[in-house]
Amino acid sequence: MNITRRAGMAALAGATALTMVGAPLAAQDDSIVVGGSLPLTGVFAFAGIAIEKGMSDYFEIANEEGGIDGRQIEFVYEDTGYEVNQSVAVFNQLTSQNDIDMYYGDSTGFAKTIAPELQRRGDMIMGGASFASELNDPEEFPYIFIPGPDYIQQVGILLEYIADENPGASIALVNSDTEFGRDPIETTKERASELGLEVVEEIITPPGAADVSTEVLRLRRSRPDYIIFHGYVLSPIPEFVSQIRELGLDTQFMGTFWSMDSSLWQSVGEAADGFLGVMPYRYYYDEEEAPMLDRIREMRPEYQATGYMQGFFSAMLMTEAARRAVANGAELNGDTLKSALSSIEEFDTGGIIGVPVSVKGNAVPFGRVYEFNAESGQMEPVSDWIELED
Amino acid sequence: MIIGTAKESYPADEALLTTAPQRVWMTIFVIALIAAPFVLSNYWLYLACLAMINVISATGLNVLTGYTGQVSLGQAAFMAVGAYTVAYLERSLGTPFLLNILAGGVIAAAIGLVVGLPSLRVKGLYLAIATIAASFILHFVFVNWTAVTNGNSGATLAPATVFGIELATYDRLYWLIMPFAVLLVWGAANLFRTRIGRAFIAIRDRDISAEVLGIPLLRYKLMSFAIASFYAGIAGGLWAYLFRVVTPESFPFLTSIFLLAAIIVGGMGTILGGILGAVFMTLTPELLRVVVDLASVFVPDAATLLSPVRTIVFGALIVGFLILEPRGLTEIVDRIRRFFRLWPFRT
Amino acid sequence: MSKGPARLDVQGVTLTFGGVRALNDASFTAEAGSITAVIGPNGAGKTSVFNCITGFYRPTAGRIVLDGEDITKVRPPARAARGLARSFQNIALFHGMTVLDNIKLGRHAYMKTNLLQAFFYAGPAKREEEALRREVEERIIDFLEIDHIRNKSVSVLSYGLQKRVELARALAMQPRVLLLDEPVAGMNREETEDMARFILDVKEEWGTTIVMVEHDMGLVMDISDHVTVLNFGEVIASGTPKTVQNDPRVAEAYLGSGDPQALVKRIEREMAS
Amino acid sequence: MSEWLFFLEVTLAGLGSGALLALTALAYVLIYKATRVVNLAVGEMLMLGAYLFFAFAAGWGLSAWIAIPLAIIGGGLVGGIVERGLIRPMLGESAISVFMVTVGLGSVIVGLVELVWGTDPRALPAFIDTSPLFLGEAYVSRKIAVAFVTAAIVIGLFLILFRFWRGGVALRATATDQAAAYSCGINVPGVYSAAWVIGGATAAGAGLLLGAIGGISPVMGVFGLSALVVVIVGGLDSVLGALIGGLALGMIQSWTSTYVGGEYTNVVTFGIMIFALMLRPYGLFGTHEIERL
Repeated sequence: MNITRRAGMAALAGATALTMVGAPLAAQDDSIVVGGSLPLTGVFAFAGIAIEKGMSDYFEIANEEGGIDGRQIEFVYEDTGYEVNQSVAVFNQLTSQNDIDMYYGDSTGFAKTIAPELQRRGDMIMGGASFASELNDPEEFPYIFIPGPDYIQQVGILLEYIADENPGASIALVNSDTEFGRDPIETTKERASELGLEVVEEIITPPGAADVSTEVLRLRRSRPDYIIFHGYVLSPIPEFVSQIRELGLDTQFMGTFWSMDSSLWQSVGEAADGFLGVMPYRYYYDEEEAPMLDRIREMRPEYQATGYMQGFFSAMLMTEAARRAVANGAELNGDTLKSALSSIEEFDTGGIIGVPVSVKGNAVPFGRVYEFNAESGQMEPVSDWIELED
Repeated sequence: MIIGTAKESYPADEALLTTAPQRVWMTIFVIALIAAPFVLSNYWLYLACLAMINVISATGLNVLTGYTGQVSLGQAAFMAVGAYTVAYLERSLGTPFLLNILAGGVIAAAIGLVVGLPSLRVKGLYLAIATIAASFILHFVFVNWTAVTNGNSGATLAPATVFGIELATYDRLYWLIMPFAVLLVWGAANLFRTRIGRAFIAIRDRDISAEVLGIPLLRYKLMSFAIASFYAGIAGGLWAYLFRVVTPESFPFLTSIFLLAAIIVGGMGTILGGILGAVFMTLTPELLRVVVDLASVFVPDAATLLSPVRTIVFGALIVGFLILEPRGLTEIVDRIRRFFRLWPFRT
Repeated sequence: MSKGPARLDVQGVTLTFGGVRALNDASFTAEAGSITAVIGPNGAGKTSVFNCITGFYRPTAGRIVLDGEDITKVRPPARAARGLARSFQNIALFHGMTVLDNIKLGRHAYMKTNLLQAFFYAGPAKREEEALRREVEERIIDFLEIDHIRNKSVSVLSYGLQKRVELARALAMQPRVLLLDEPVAGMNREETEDMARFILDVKEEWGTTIVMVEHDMGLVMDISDHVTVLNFGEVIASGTPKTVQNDPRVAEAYLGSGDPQALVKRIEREMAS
Repeated sequence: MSEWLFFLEVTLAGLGSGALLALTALAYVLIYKATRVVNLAVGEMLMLGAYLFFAFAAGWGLSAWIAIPLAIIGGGLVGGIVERGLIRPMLGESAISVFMVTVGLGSVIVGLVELVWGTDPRALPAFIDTSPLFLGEAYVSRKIAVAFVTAAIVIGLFLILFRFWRGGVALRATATDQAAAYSCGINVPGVYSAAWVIGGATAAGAGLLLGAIGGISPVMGVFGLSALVVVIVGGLDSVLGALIGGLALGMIQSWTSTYVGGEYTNVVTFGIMIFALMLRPYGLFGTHEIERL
């Protein structure tokens, strides 16, 4: 045992020496480098893996079409396990080995942690998996963008839909006790009363809660027309849905982007039927005219999750920003890239989003309400594309 | 080769470093510490900063758990107290960073005293469990006391500044963190040259006979708690300046286990153990990443296995060291040292 | 620092556990600077007396008086500070430490270094530690002939040496009253003789009051100034070794017959062996 | 709906989850009683039990009524392997060291489960009818009712076994005095293994009930910490304490989350624990251990 342990130690020491000495510097030609802290493992891996595919695919398409003014896009990334410390470590590793122009970050925590560093460096812009409303503030976070509507805007899209379909309806808010979950609560209540909707119940569930029976009792008592879940990926929404269905309530259930993947809901089965939610992009299988979707289906014949679309669109925005900055003849840095990004208006996404989009503030506030059909296992659109006014 | 360690005077024998090789090694180490920011890349500097913060916190925990025998699973929560204190002072009062960090340590120590109070009534496992409870309660406070902590969204803070120079890059932060680490480790080593350190060990080995020797148990247990939390508070304060944002998720329960693992792996009840363990545990995820990168040549999906493998390695290190090498890496280092000391006369 | 030997009075101490009476109205006095032995058959309550004196048990009735001061309600650490030191029947050394550190621990209560001084190993702390080291080396380690093991961990020492280290630690407490719980139990003849010599030397050189509990009648009769005999928690005899040996109640308690001669013979046999 | 009826429903829901807490607490008690080990990995063993059921029922497509006993046996095996492989080599080490071994074990189990089944939360194949149940006018989720009845039967069974069955008596004897138990011809290592096997099986059973209610994920082991609170309050060596403590904590959590807010349940739970530790360190029904010099 002793011998093997010592051998192991030696191996570890050797590996350390190896990485310290041999950290290879990536070839720095004139390519444009996009870095990424991606959650390829851990609790957010399902999204991270899809995001990685989406981004890589779009960059491949862009490079095939000649890159940005002849310059190729290079995508370098590492796994973070969805831990902020790891994300920061990856950022430092990648930035010390590459001259990075744009970055993809995997969480709100990371975005906020690295924001001061971005400001100090001033050499790149960053998008990511976080739709946190707090980030949608160009004053506070000048080099960050959100590739879609922020969480307040997402819930806002749902509220507009409700007000349109069922004026004066009652709503319950169920949020997880996390930063992610609590993000839109306050603004949602204001917005709901402006739209003449009544918030009849607010529930905050502790993280990791499995047994929701007491929460269901409260919802049974307040009998809302709609329940909006936010701050969850899947669990415990299905348990809420099935218990409330058991009780014969005709409530509608709604969710936000990260709980809108159809493959997640397929595993839930019948109870998932009729689940509504906001989606900023098209689904892989959407049948409406969309050349970019055709291209994706050509590259990947099997279903790609929502995270793929998010990554694909993020890459698209980054490429467009870089293209515009280069066209302006500017040197690529945080300021030139961000002002190029902000100048995007009426941009045609090739059908990834159903209408031409514009960047407003740090976000792209467009979205559409979809409904899950348990029989087909797919999300089906139930509204037009909604663009939020300021 | 050194056979005897005869000393001319007792003071010389009481010194921290008693042999010539020890002094040589220490000199090399000090040179390496000073040279590091000039030779290491940004990435390795970041890891060095993180490792030193973990060294501080692990050394504190080692005083409490390794030397005094009181297991705590709340060390991360005390780091959070230090980090929030720094964030609050920096944001609201704009006081100098040295004062903020010190205040982080002091306030963490004060809360440590309160959490240590159950040691009045309970010991051993019950105390460990009480510290779990304390860390969950503190987490609740961090989420809900929004006036101070800014709740779930967390508190962001400006970099520490010295004479108008912002300590925002890792090569500068290194000069903030390294002196703290050196000073605190040196201080901990000093403690165990005096009656206070001896009293801690006595409480660990046999608390009842310690009492008969005139060691007031409660006072010393609380003192040990306060020291551990003070170290955690300082480490947390430095962490706040390193990451510049503090959220309730910054110091999860897992960090407490991480620190406990660090002192088990390094060696409980030795100063060197806290250092070795914290550095080793900080670098382990990076080493695993290298291993997984190498493995991905043979196993295509290796990257997706990294996180679970990390979790397993983490637990297996705790279990493995406790069963096979309870005295940790320190013992392995000792064996190597003994080997070379007698070399070439005995192998 | 040390105020010289103290007189210890145990006055009418009664100790009950549940319904069991471990001690019943036990009284005796250890004169300053003398060696007093507490003897008795197994279960007579000898260790209970010790535990009452050191404060580990709180007597149900009675008083413990140290140099005229009633210390019955004083907590153990404070008793140590008043000069009460003890060794244990089943050795209570700290196995995670060296011999030297174990001995130094004895002085804990008399030292003044505070946390801040300790952290920086600043002037006072350094001076105090170095003075202690010198004293331990010169007065205790040399005296008890344990210089060769000072840096060894106590866990590797033989039983006899551990007992000696424990005595060393008790001496480091600057005892005014030294309580020895079976100092030679489990030792061979040679080790016992060494220990007897050390105990007498302690009395001579340090002038400490010594109270010991011991089974070895030979040792007791040899070195004690005064002997108190316990049986079933009660004092059945008290006096010089000679008078106690010849007390029929003592012989009754030990041998079941009231013949003092048989007891004296047995003691002589033990001393010879 | 009247306030009282609502209160009754909330209380019943609390009793249901309380029964699960009690069942999990029983695993702690069994293991502690025999081997004096506080096994912090009970939560993870529970989680592993739920995943075993998932593997048998969803992976191999076995019927639930075969998968349930298999998962429970699997949990018992895990308990036995852990005892043999990790706990027995630590015999004679301090209780703290053994405790820390179980902390490490928890981490290993989480990693293994993530390695095999991934990190995504999953739903267990339904094996409990989902139609609602009404006690008079009060609504009770059927899953919760089933969990309550199962847990009550299992704990009742253990209370009887401890009193009358030889093995139970042996376990109690070992708990009271190992040396004495040895000299009475009790196979002490056997009792150790048995306690871990039964403890592991109990945890697995609790895990699949919990999984049926709220789905499974690698982080569901956190539930074990709530159960730990139960045993601290009830007494680490008291089966009765686990039962009463579990039900009480279940109700308290349920009331808290309804009338105060879900975010307060953790703080109330652990607050109770600190309070109990200060007032009665050995629990309401636990034995006060006598310190020996």
